[in-house]
Amino acid sequence: MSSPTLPPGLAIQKADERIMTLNVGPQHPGSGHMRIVVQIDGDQIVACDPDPGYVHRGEEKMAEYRNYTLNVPHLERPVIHDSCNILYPYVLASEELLGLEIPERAKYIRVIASELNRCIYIQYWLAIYGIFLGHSTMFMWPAGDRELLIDLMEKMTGARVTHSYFIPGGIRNDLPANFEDVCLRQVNYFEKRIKEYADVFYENPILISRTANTGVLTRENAIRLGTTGSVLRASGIDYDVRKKEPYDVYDELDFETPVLKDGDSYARSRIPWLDMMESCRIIRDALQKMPKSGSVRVKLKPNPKGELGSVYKRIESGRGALGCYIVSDKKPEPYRVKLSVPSFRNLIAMPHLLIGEKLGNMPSIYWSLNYWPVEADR
Amino acid sequence: MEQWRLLYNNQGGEIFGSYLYKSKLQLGGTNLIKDLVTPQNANVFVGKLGDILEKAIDKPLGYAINWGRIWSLWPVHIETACCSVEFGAASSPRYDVERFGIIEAFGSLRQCDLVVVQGTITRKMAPRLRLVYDQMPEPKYVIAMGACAITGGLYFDSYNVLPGIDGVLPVDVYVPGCPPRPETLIQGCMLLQEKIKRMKARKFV
Amino acid sequence: MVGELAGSYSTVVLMFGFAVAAMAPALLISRMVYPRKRSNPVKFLPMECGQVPSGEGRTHFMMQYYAYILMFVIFDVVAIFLYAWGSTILYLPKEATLPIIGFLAIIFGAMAFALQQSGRRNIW
Amino acid sequence: MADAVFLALSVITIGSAIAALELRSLVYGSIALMGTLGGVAGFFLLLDSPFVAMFQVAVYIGSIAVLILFTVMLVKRELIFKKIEDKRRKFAGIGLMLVLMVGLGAVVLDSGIKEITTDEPPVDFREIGTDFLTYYWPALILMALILSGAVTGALVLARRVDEENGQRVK
Amino acid sequence: MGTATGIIKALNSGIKHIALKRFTLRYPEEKLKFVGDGYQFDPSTGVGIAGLKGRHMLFHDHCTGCQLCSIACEGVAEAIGMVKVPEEWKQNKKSIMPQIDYGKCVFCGLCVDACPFYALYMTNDYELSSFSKEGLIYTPAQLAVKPSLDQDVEIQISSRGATHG
Amino acid sequence: MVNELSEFVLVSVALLGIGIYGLAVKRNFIRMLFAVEIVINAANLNMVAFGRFLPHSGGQTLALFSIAIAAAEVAVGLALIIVAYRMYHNIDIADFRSLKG
Amino acid sequence: MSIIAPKFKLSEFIKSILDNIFWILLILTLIGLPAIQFILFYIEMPVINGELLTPFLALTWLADPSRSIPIIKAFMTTDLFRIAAFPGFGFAALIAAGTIFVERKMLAKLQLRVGPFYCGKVEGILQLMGDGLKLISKEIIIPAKADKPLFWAAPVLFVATAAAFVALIPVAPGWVVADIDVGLLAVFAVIGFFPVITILSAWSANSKFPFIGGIRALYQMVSFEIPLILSLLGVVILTGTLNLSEIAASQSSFPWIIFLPVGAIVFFITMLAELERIPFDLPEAESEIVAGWLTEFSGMMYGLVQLGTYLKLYAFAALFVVLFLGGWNGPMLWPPFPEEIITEGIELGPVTAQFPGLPILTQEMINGTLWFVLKTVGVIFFILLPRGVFPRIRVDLLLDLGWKKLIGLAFVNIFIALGLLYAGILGPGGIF
Amino acid sequence: MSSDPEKEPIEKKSEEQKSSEDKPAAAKPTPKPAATKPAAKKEEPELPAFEKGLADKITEKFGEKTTVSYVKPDRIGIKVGKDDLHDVAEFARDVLNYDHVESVAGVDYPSDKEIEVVYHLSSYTDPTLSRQVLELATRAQREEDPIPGNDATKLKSLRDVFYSVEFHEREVFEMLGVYFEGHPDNRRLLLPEDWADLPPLRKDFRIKGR
Ligand code: SF4
Ligand code: SF4
Ligand code: SF4
Repeated sequence: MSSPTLPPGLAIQKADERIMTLNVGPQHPGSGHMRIVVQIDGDQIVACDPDPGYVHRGEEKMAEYRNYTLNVPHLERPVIHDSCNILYPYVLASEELLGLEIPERAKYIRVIASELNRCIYIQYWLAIYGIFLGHSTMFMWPAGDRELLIDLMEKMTGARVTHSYFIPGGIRNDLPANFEDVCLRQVNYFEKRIKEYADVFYENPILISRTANTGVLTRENAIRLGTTGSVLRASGIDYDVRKKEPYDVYDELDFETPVLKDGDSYARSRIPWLDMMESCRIIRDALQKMPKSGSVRVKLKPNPKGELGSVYKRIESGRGALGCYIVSDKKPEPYRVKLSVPSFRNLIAMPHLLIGEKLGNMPSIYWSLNYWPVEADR
Repeated sequence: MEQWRLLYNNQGGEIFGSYLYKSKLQLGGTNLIKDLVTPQNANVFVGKLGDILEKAIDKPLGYAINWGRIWSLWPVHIETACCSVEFGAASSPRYDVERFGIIEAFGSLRQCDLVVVQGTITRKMAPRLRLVYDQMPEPKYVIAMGACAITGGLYFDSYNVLPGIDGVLPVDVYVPGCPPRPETLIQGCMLLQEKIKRMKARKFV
Repeated sequence: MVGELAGSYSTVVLMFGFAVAAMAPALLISRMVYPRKRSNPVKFLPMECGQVPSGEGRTHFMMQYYAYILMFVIFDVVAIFLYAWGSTILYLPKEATLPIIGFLAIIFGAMAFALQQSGRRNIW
Repeated sequence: MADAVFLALSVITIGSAIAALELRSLVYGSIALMGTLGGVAGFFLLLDSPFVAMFQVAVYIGSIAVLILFTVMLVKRELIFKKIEDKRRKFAGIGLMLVLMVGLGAVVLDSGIKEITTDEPPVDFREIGTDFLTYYWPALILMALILSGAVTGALVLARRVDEENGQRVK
Repeated sequence: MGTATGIIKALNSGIKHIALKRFTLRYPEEKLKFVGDGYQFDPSTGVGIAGLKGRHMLFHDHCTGCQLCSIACEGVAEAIGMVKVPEEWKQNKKSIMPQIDYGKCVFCGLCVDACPFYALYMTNDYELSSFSKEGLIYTPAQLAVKPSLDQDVEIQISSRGATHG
Repeated sequence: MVNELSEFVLVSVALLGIGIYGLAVKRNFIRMLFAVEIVINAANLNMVAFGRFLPHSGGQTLALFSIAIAAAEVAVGLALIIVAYRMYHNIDIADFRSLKG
Repeated sequence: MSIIAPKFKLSEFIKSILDNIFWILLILTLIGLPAIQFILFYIEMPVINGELLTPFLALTWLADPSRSIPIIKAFMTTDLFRIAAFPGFGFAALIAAGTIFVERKMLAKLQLRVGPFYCGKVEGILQLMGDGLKLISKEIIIPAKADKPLFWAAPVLFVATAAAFVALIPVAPGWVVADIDVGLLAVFAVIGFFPVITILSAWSANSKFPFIGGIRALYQMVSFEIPLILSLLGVVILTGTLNLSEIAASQSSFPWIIFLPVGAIVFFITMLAELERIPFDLPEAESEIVAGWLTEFSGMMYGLVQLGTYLKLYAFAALFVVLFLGGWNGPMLWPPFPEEIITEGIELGPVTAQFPGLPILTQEMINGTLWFVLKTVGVIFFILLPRGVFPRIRVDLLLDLGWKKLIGLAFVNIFIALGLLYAGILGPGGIF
Repeated sequence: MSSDPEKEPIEKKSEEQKSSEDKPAAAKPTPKPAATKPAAKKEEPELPAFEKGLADKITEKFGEKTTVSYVKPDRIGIKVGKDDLHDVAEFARDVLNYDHVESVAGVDYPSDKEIEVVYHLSSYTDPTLSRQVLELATRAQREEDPIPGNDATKLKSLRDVFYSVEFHEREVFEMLGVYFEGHPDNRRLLLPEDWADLPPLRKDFRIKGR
């Protein structure tokens, strides 16, 4: 696992009797749906081998057997709490392949849904981060406040998390009546709530002493490893697809992308929090600028055929840049769908960050990489 | 010394037993013990006693123990796929399964009694799931949560997903949905409580 | 009489014994009540996160912090030594504090060295 | 009552002392050693010196036993049992022990301390503190020196010195 | 000193929250209110009508047995099977109607989108757990039943926190 | 029984004997440490017993010192064992002969 | 083959007896007790106070308070009562159980949710009973490679040690299980057992995670024992005694926390660490090492360890109260027992009952207990609260905290106490 | 199977045609109730200049060895031969400032007996490139009966050029059976340890019922 240019950690090749091999996962409160094989020398991790694939469900293969519309339900399953965002690049790419131009109102609604979903995702992430740090309240508060937005999404789409809302050609249904008011009310309250986390979590001295200066990912390594999203922005690189390559109507909205310099677990855990506040801003802005009425969906022919060629689209999801690469061969089904998921791209950083760290830092570093195993496995 | 050693090695029991059996306790010319303590008689006697005891002890004790089991279902912390998100939501403040005595995020599987199979079981996961189930102490219950765990759901034609977990674990309650709403999960837990109530706790006698 | 004072200590031991006597039946009843099924050898393997366990179970000693245990043995003695002084200080003249100051000074020196040594995690 | 306690304590103490030396498993040996130390603490209680007794329990069981257990677990390899003690030596040892015990016992019983009994009140534990700070204060300072020396020495001994090239020394 | 103030702040925040109202929805007693009667679809405009994607509801008098829903579902989860129904409708010559296996259904609503005859909708019913797999299969007759629900609780936001009430 | 000094001294003698036996016979360093502990405890017992029967606080004071020194000795002894273990992976006293060269 | 004992094996035989001992005992009580009474009916009864003691008379004794109360009172002064019920095990277990329940409810309230609710109809008050019944009917798994005797003994020893700790706590004037001259030292001696039991149980499980947890627990307890011991020295210096009752009594005018706040803080922090509570619950850190040294405990064993933990929690909280918050001292809240009832008796319908032995529980004792419990509950609240607002700390930070900061603060506290003493503010010449 | 590959080397002219065809197709199904944004960028038929410049740089340097498969706004597609991939990647890194790989996708073309591996390169450091994605496609020989790792389906690993491909290449190896020479860790990643079937993303691996 060691590389010539990265700090080698404690490179120990021969099996020393002080070294113990520990399986963390798949049934482990601190592993999620994966296994990490770590070797520890006392308190220090000397080798680490992530073993994902416990939720590998073959989405990419299945996508080759379904047409562009019917691919929607299963392609959103890898990250059901960020399901709008994981569908987004697929929908954008297939719209380009199918040659569709979607209505303006649908674009705004998509942006709102995607930002709401980003918050939902981050709140869940934060909740688990709390659990991983042994902070049960920090599980409960985000998990509860997240329900405010889930309630909104449910009003909007009819499902709590698996919305199947975006579809090639727009969105499935229009907003319900007086959605804007409810949305504003709950988003405002939500923003108030997340600011409460500062005292018990983000400015808690114990948390800071525990996460600051651990698992430092330098700027160079962040680039070299091709990490993305909050991991990247915590290392001081201002790269957000929403800003750099705006899709739909992001170029008309007013927001910023937070960047921190330290590159440690603390910075990585703080970026999403700041992101959520920006998301609230975007939602309010978009609600204001949205056309108040109009069509939201382009009617498709049954079994539309994509044109020959390939498309690569990317968006910024809750975890980072999410790309979708579709190859089409003029059939109703795509020839190949490849999701380039941020979790998988961030996984590569895990061995590098874990080696040489304390065992106690493992959960916090692991989860601060913004890794969602189901997505990485697809 | 020699006899004692005989008594306690493997055949010792036999000698000891037959010594009692063939003892000279005789009454009126018949071998009392031999006649009275026949296997049949013993069975009848024990059966009668058992009936009485069952009425007196089994029912109330079984009721009490079942009551305890109902209100203290501790799910094991095994996340298998995306349904775990909604499982987490079920213990969030909004749905708070702790009202029913279900504590989520419990540490070790040795103290748990409920496996909530939270979604897709892939081929790689199945043996591990089984191992986790095997290592849990009795009694243990299984809830299949989500379409994937019940039949494979969306992934009915995927190459790496099992079509439901019936082949792996004995399922008690099926909770459909993709993912099931926390309400549905809670309803499933209530069904499980119903089921436990009707189960026999254990034959004590 | 020798051994008079010991009476009041016996209650601590009795309490200990009472707790054992009260709690052991809980385990015993539990052993009688719990359901027994045909047991599976897998069940009795050490728990290792759903993985078939491998390797030794008792090799983790966190030698990085071994120094603290060594220090503990010494400073535990020192700390309780101080009680002999602390409980009598009210009945002693003020000069009697001087030896303990000297005692503490020497111990502080040792402690500083020990903390410095134990702080160097890589030599353990 | 006190006599019965005394008898029980002697049995526990001596029995676990033998067990500590003879049990095959070192961990159980350490537990038996804890029994011995606890038994001696019980004797101290019987002798009306609770301070020493509690000190004994706190120090011996609370810290020394912990350290011993830790070390025993650390070096628990089978190698420990590689060498079997030879029988002759063992019997010689037992003989030596018996001779010693009988001899000393005879001397003790013969020496007239059998008559020594007392009805005087026990010494208050506060006198120990007074002793420490008045009559025995040089011993106290010496004690501090010994303890500091011990902790320094132990730390210096037990640490694992790294070689120059960063390779670890076992 | 920063540490001390931080710790006191955290404790203070914790104590403050003890005074807030509880957010919990007491589920078996209270049930959430949803938008509308469930997800519906208007084939004429091609746009859905917002609502909860719960159990389906089949209007026997509209269903023509055209199997479009079943075909749509084949690409999703194969939850719909067409079965014979004893009743006879003039628009449904073959007398076949969808039967849905909720062990497979993922509540995506694409079958609703596919039905061109306003026959298949979704309702607000979500309490579907069952002891057996067979109990999850809903026949057309069962699907025709309109669930009776009393769902009336919504999120309320007040100065003392959000509640359900 | 408790009122007689000789009983305590006899127990102490017994412990001393066991300790000496352990020191003489056992070849395992840790066992020898146990034996030393037992011997020290025998001595402590004697001291406290005499201190009680000839009422004098010195007995207890000396016992305290003795226990403290025993702690120091154990710390150093176990550190030695660790060193030896690291070097030889073996704690047999017989093998320490090889140290002599 | 014999019919009665096919394949007789002694161990099996003993096991079967053990398995059936409950039923044997039950049958004995069901059949034996009536038999004994039957026999008693025929044998001659003793004569007491000129009356023949018939069972009927014995019953009337029970009904007559003037006769039964002295008996009860006599019983209450016995060691058995103290050990099993009031200041001892029963009382502590009650508070421990209450603590568990309150912890769950309070944590739930802090986290904006309800907590146990349906078990036992009213706010889930029977939740604990449910958990207990569940645990007792749960299988106990002994890992195959475990060291069985130690593994079985560890939970029981843990509870017993915690109980021994409880025995040292004075609850009200004169109400303490073991009134010892060197009570504080005895506390240290008892605390010293916990690391040993923990490491032994962790070792005996022969599994990776318990062992890591055990080693962590060892380091943690061992490192915090010294600040713990040192932080209490200040109180001892000022009171000149090691007896806990005397220390509590010495605070009748003001609690020591006013003069020794540093010591109190250090003691509180070390207490959290010794109790393995968040933020110091490293030995059970579930996200790192599953459940630490509890990983392999199943069923009732786990229940016992939890009971022991909460007994320990109560004992530590009570120790804090005794040492720093003035123990049972507090203004008289409880009204004195009405004099007339003692002298003139009370009319109960046609009967006039006299209570010669009254009052059993004196006013001081009830008042003291009241204050003691109130203060203890307060301290327990502050022990529970960090669980809601702090994350877990890390091993190296923890050890640094214990060895550098806390020991330093403890010495500061000692010097504060010395200063107070030598400045004459407290001590023989001062205001105390 | 369909013949995407045959037309792969699309010349600029056909690209123009294609994009001109694009518009009516896009416009037709839209019922136009919503005010569509005047998509000014997409109106002009000529190629985006910056992207073209980049593509030209590569063709200049490598000439015949590479072909530009398409140039679209923000996207460039380059096809490279198997042996030159390494050089082109190094060129892209050192000269063009692409610094990481976003995704590595394998596409199976059984009709051509080839497997295409597509690297999507992008850049964090160069602000001018922040919208750009460079698609490097290369093809490896495909075998009917694959023995992953031990047959001719091999490529040279790009791990020493772009470190970020490490796990992506592992995935492609197990999903399509393309062995990457020079990759230190060609181990199984996602599939079960006992997977003995064809690599699943090959087209001749049929999933059940289809
Ligand atoms: S049922 Fe749906 S949500 Fe649950 S695991 Fe399967 S796909 Fe994911
Ligand atoms: S909702 Fe989706 S999965 Fe369910 S029956 Fe309709 S199409 Fe099939
Ligand atoms: S429900 Fe609709 S789509 Fe399905 S068979 Fe009936 S009419 Fe056709």
